[in-house]
Amino acid sequence: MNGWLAAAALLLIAGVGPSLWNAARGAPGRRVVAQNYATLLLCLVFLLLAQGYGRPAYVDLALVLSVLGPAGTLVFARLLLTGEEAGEGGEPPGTRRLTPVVAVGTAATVLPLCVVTGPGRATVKLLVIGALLLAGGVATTRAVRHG
Amino acid sequence: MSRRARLCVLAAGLLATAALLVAAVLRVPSFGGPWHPYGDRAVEAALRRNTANTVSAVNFDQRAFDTLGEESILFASVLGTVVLLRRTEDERTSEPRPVSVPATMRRYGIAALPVTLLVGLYVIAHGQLSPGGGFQGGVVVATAFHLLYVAIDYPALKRVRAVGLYEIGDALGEAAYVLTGVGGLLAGAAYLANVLPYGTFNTLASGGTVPLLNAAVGVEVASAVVVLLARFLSQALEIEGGRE
Amino acid sequence: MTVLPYLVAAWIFLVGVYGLATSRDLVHAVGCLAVAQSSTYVLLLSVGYRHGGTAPVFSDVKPGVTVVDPVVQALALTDVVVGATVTALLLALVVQTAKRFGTTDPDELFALRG
Amino acid sequence: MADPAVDDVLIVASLLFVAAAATAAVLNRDPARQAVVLSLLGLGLAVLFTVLQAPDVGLSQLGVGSALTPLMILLTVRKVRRQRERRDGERHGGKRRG
Repeated sequence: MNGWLAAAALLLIAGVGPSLWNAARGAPGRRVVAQNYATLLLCLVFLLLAQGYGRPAYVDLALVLSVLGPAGTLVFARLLLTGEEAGEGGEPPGTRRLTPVVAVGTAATVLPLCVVTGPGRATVKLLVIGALLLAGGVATTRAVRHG
Repeated sequence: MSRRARLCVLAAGLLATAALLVAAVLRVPSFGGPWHPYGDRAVEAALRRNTANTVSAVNFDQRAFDTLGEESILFASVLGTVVLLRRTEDERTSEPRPVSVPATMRRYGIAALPVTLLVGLYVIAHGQLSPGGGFQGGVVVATAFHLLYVAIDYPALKRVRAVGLYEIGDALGEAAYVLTGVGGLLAGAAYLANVLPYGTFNTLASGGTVPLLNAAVGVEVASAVVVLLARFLSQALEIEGGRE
Repeated sequence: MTVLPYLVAAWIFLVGVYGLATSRDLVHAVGCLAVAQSSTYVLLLSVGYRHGGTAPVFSDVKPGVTVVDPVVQALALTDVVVGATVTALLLALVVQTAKRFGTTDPDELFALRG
Repeated sequence: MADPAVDDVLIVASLLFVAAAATAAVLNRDPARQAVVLSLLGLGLAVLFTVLQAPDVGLSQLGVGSALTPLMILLTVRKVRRQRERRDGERHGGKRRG
């Protein structure tokens, strides 16, 4: 049993799956928050997959998503949450919880990975991805609340 | 034809296509099987030419001519989009207003731009080694600039991005690909043949012409996406009016 | 499991075509076309998969391990990016349609022509 | 290293995710809202490609699907909506504005 892959599968089914449900229904705000959760959690899935398959090269996917994911959410915040469609009942549910969830999830994923990887360039890359995820989480939360 | 009749025709077509697809799928070699004659040969050929990423080797060496075709489709679509979305004589532009954004977003935009740019360049540069390459990295590089629009505002993006430069970059990328191919002819081999020394396996300078073609594609894709988005942005945010 | 990926590819294609044909908005139709297009990537990569194989990228593994088929991956990867620029071209056509007729509903457009 | 049972779970889960996202993308008739679902479809495809051991294609899909395609679609929607408002304004208001 490969624990990393099992964790990735669990996170995919229990974390990203429900995001699809929320992203496909309801007001734009709710959808954008779900999209935000999906990108940030998926980044962790990619990290777990890279470790589970024993392929450090796959970490590049997480790296790219950690910069492009927040960019995508900002696109929606700028073009979908402003104008006539905005202001449907204030702050969408789950906005406030996003940063703590991302912080805990990132710490719970990146730190064990760092321990397994040991000091070196790969660890620096992991820490950079973790920092980008946190910064992205904070900035996108702010953008969604700002509308 | 009424809407109802159209739906009936559609249903019949979809059902027939579904039946054909299912019939075909049942006779395809089963998922995950060991029989991959082309794949095995492609891997051998890539390793002979010291290219660690065999996918890049297929794209930029074994099937380089095919990729030229793909690139030309890209070039043509960008050209078409630029022509379709140009400002006509009877349209006027309005200066987009600056938007007030929270300081957190502004700081994120300014900090994330160079990081994203660096990630994109890294993905392009390691195309012949690890997953990535000109197609993927080019998109990341182009997206990086637009962080200024989504995190700050449109005037901020316009100050930094000179569209004319990227239009030239798009053409240069396409030309560089074609001319690298001519290099093969000059060396007495076929068009787009891999005539450079193959280098040391798993280093940046390996794979012969693969890194060159990869870089050309990176330049073209990045410029193409910037040019495309520039047209969409100016249509959506600046251009008003038009023929009646 | 032996045919599930192919069936999923077929489903994505059919559902995309259904959306394309019943769409009431050209922008939505372009989105549905993108969905139908993604079925080809699913099909190609499923054909190239090999049980127990890993990516045919030898920057971090030794040559000689079991790998999946790189040819189909090369086909899909260029098409993902080129497909996006073709989507852009189609969206540009939609913008032109909206400018000229003030609508992007295919039925309304049909009525205007007739 | 590889574990057939977990591999299969990952592949089946991402296949079902992609199929569900594709269906949801088609059924969301409003293009701006559809763009959100399309971006999730892109992410799902990227995971599927990765578990099918095609990280190159996954990267391609991430680059295109996460920010570029939604941006183009939403900009088109904004332009089209402005154009439609203009037409409606002329039709109902009689006089031309501006």
